[in-house]
Amino acid sequence: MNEPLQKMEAASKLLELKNIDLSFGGVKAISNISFDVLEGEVRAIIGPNGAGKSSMLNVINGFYHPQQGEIWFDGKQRHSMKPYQIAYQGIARTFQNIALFKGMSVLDNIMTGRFTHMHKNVLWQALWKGPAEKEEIENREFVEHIIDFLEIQAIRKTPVGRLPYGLQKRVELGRALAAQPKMLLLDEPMAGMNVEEKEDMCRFILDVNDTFGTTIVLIEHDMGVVMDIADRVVVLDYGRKIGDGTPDVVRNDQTVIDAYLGVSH
Amino acid sequence: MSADFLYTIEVILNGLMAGVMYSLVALGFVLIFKASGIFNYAQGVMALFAALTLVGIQTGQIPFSHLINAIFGTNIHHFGWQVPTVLAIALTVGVMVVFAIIVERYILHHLVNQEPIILFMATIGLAYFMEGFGDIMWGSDIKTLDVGLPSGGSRWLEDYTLGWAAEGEQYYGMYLDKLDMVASLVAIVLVVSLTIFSQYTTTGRALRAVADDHQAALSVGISLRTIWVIVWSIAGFVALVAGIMWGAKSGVQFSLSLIALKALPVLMLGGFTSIPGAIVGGLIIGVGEKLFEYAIGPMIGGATENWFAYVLALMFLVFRPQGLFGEKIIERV
Amino acid sequence: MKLTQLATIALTTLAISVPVAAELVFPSLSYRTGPYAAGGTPYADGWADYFTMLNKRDGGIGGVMTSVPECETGYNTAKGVECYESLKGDGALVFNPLSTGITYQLIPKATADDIPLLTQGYGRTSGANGAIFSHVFNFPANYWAGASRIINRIKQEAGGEIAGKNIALVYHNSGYGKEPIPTLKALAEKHGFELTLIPVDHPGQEQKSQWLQIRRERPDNIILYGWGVMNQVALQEAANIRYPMDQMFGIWWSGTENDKLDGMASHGYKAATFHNVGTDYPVYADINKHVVDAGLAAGDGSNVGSVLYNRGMYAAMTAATAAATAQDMHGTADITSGMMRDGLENINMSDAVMAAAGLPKFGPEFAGSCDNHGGTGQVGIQQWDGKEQAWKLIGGFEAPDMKVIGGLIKADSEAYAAENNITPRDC
Amino acid sequence: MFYRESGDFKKTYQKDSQTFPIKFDRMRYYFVLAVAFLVIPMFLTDYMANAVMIPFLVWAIAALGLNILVGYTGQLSLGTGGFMAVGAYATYKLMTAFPGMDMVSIILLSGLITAAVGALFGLPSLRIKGFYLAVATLASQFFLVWLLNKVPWFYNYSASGQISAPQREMFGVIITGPHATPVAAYIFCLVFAVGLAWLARNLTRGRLGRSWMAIRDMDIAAEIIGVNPLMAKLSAFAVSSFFIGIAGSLFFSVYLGAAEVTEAFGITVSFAVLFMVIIGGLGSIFGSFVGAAFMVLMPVLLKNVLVGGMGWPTDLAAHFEYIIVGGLIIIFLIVEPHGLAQMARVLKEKLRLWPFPH
Repeated sequence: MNEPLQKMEAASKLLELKNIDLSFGGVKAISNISFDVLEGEVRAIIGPNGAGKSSMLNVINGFYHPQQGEIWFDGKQRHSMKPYQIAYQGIARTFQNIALFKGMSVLDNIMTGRFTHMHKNVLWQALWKGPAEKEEIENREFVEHIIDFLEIQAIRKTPVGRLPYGLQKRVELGRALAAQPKMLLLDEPMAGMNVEEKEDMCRFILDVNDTFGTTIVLIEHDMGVVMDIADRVVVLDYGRKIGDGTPDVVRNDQTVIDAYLGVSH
Repeated sequence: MSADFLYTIEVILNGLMAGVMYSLVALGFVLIFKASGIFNYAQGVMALFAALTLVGIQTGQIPFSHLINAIFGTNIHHFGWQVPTVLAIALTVGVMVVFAIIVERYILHHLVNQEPIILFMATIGLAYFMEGFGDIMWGSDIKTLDVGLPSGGSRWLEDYTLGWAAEGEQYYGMYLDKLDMVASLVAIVLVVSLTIFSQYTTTGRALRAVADDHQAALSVGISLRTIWVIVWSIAGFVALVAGIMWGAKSGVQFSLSLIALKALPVLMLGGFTSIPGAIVGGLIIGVGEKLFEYAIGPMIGGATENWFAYVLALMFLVFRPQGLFGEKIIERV
Repeated sequence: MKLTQLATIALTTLAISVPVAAELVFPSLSYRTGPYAAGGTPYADGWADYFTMLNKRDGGIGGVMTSVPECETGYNTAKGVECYESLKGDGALVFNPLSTGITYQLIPKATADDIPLLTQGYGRTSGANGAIFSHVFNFPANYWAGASRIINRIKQEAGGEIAGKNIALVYHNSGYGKEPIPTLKALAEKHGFELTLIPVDHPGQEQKSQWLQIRRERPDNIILYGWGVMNQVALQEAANIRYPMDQMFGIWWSGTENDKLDGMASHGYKAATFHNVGTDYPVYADINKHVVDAGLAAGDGSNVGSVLYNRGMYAAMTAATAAATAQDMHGTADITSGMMRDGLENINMSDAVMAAAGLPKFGPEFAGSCDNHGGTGQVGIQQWDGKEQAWKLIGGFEAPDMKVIGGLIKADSEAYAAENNITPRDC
Repeated sequence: MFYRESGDFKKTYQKDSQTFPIKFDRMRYYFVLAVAFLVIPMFLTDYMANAVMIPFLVWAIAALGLNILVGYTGQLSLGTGGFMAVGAYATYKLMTAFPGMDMVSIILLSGLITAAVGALFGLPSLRIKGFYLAVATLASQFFLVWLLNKVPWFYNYSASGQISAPQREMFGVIITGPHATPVAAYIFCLVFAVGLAWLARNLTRGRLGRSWMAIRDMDIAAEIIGVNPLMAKLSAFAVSSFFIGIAGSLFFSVYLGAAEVTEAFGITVSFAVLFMVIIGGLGSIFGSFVGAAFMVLMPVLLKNVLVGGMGWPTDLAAHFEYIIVGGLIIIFLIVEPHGLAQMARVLKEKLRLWPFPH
């Protein structure tokens, strides 16, 4: 209960969003939302369907460009960047409906996650022997750590297309982790999972959070889960922020309750 | 009016007419792509095959006579009768329907749910097959196709417009090809009837349903197989029409299959899924390439039409990736 | 791996089918398929039937039977190589590639293999320079001679003066179609006429722009270098814009039965030709007797007497004559391709020879020599008679403007020699 | 029984990530190389070389190139013929302009030139996808052919626009021109084919290759991982064109010896190479070779069997060629849409388990 508070005092702001406005051809997806994410915390974004949660993540990793508002990441203000540049800044994510590379093996998928950490140019790669291979091996070692960590050694070489849903989610998490991100965005990591799988996933998320100290922003529908693992929660509804704070604060917030119970405003 | 202006008009009009001829071919592509998501490269060869069959039936050719002669040392080629045009056309349509059934039965049926590129390659295989088959069936000599279509420029128009140019300028009147005019009429009739068919008949609605969503269509109990047979039959009919128009222009021979290449930029421009797109796209391509050849061509050595059609479509596409009337491509995360 | 095994099996089957007894092999690189099939088929028939006739009538050439292994090129250069390599093994005496593209790539190969190329009325024009192209023979006429002859004819029809006239060249936008351009440019300079170049891309079904342009500019004459469907469309469009047919001239590849319109639409259209037309020659009696009626015709016999059939047969007759010449020169009936080359180089196609072959006055007289592989370049003019639906020879075989052409041939062939460092033979 | 990996453990990641993890495969690979370099040359006739082996190698290189683009990066292209033409004409210009230059550098240079052109024509791929892109690449096909046919400088102002390759040697051995021995020409092409296959393998297994496949499988996800779509796609176009350019260069200089752009590099070439890639197997280097073998050998085979063996009229045979090749393509796609390479893979899997399938 007071452990997150301590965190907050210690930590500095890793990400800060100021008055974000986002609309698609007149339709407002996000209106004037501001919130921040602290170094090393687990931040949850919740809200009913169509509240603009996913849009929020897309704004954070630069897939959408808000019409208004400022985005500060790691102490620097961000001006319209392409998603791949943002990846280099240290933001990784998973997707609501799995976006793995179907044609590749588990290993290759996670290796692809190392993209931003490999720098040998085309000529070295063409040669393979020497630097390129060395780099490959080093990264392979790191990837193997992640594979062990996620307990998917057995399916290393299997094409991801053949894996069951739960494992695919896990691999996708692995791919995101491989990038050693400062901040990890998880879009409904537990959607459509059974209880055991959810428990595993929770464990992984928390382990990631303390072992690698990765900051995590996640969207989740399962309130129980959110309340368990999140340090702080943002509540969105119809593209507006209607609540922000520790789980307890949010839990007892009237507007939030109304929004969820669907009381007419 | 100055002669140059009149010439430009003439070029534009002829461009429009040529465009219609391209659209006739493009239509077939669209129909099949819309209903089955197949980019049917064989459309051009289907046009050739249909035209060959028509002429063959009309002139009472013996199918496979060359093969028969080669095997049995006989020397047969004609039955020695003439089949009236209308009947011949009807019979040819019949042949194309049979063709559609065969294609569905032995090819598409086995390739359901494959990636588009696989289906595309299959149709190229089909094209190869039919090139060989058509030649063996009807022979590879040039055949003149005579279904009583007019040809040549319209005298009336020429005389009528003769006076339009300013005094003292060289002007010979506006030139429009009768065949092209007929083609335009046919195209209009074709499109209208296709639209009516797809709007007001049960089968038509079924087609649209399939086009929108296979699963949904299946779930309401529409048999995909029959739909595909119908679509390919219609495409075969469209191919026949295109074959007649082009065949009347250049005689029926192998090259007829290459008109497919003229239709591709039209598809790009109009979108693979839109019938009006095929028409409008054709018109734009036709006018575009003719105007370019007229205005710029002479400066850079001419024969620009083949590539300019594509470049035009390309430039257009860079600004509108889904084509003129193609459904919007939405990228969701 | 498996496929290669199969291939070798197939190749051995081919090897088996190689003739055992001594034969004079005149391979035929034909194209009976693809966009130009309609042109390739009758030509191949003519070539094959003539040799069959020789075998039946006089038991081959100099007592040795001839054979005509055929190979389908589909007018495709890569397939051409395959055919060349496979038939070369059969002891081919001479190749008649019937495609400008294939000719160009066979010139070096054949020269190295000491096999002559006979390219009558097509191929590399500058091959006429025997000093540099030792194994290329394109007599009696070539593209440039044809162009020059047409210009002369136009001049003659215009009463000897064409300065200031506007002549348009409508050509197949490929190597073949571009051949005459340098000649026509040179001639335009010399005679002071204006040359308009109008290319048509393969295949050429859509020529609206080109003919609208012609309709606007009203050139006094049109020269047509087309092939395949392009010819039919060009004539159709010309008729459509009511261009006077008798002011339109085709090269011989645009002057065949394929290239006409039914009825009177193309009546009066003229074309250059290097051989005569029609069937009233003694040789046809023999061909019909020994080949067609005997059911040995290469095709279904329907092409006999057509322009392209005649052309193929004429080429065969030339090759046969050269073979006979070679036999006399080397005193052996069973000649090699090298001897065949000498035969071609020393051929003397006199009226007497043609008459003996059953084709009196069928083509111009010509004789080969060390430096001249192009003959006199004499070309005739034929005209399409819409009433009788037949070609008629209206202008006899006359020599073209050799001053101009000779210069061009020299320049082009020497450029080739320099590029491939070939030292010209001293003739 | 003989074909298995049990007991064939890998102790280092290096070993694990090698091309042929299984000993048997490795052996067979070396064996094939040995045969190609040592045995085949001994039995090489003119016909085998010029009608079978050399075209096979040249087409294999082209197929490799296209496979990088279509198979690995998922960008459907029909511009192959145009790019081969660029390679061929670049070679011609270099050969005639610098008679002293050795063939290897000429061919590599031609490849690089083609790569530049390819990257340029790859630009639309950033906006255009799928069949639209395929048709768009036809623009490059037609435009390049038109350009090379129209500008006399490209063919040194020769009357007909034909280009023919002068004689050149390497280490005193003639490899281009009519006097080149079949063995020399064959080995020359073989070296390129093997070298390029090795290159393709390296590029596709490393960082670049993964970025290509990522773009192919899920471009959005790829971008969010840090892959720059522009770079990925353009590099794919460039590398692919490099291969195709070299193929065109060999096609002209070693194989045909002469070419004319409208005849030799038409649209049919583009389709033929696409066939090879699909028949052989998308995203498979081995497949590129198999596909090329199929498309080169099948017609020769049919021709020799039908005409040579059974003595059919050539035109009938040619027509049946069309029918059979077309039919086979359809059958292959129905039986195994992922190409012959996949068939081989499945067979391997079976072999591994043999004789205990369950």
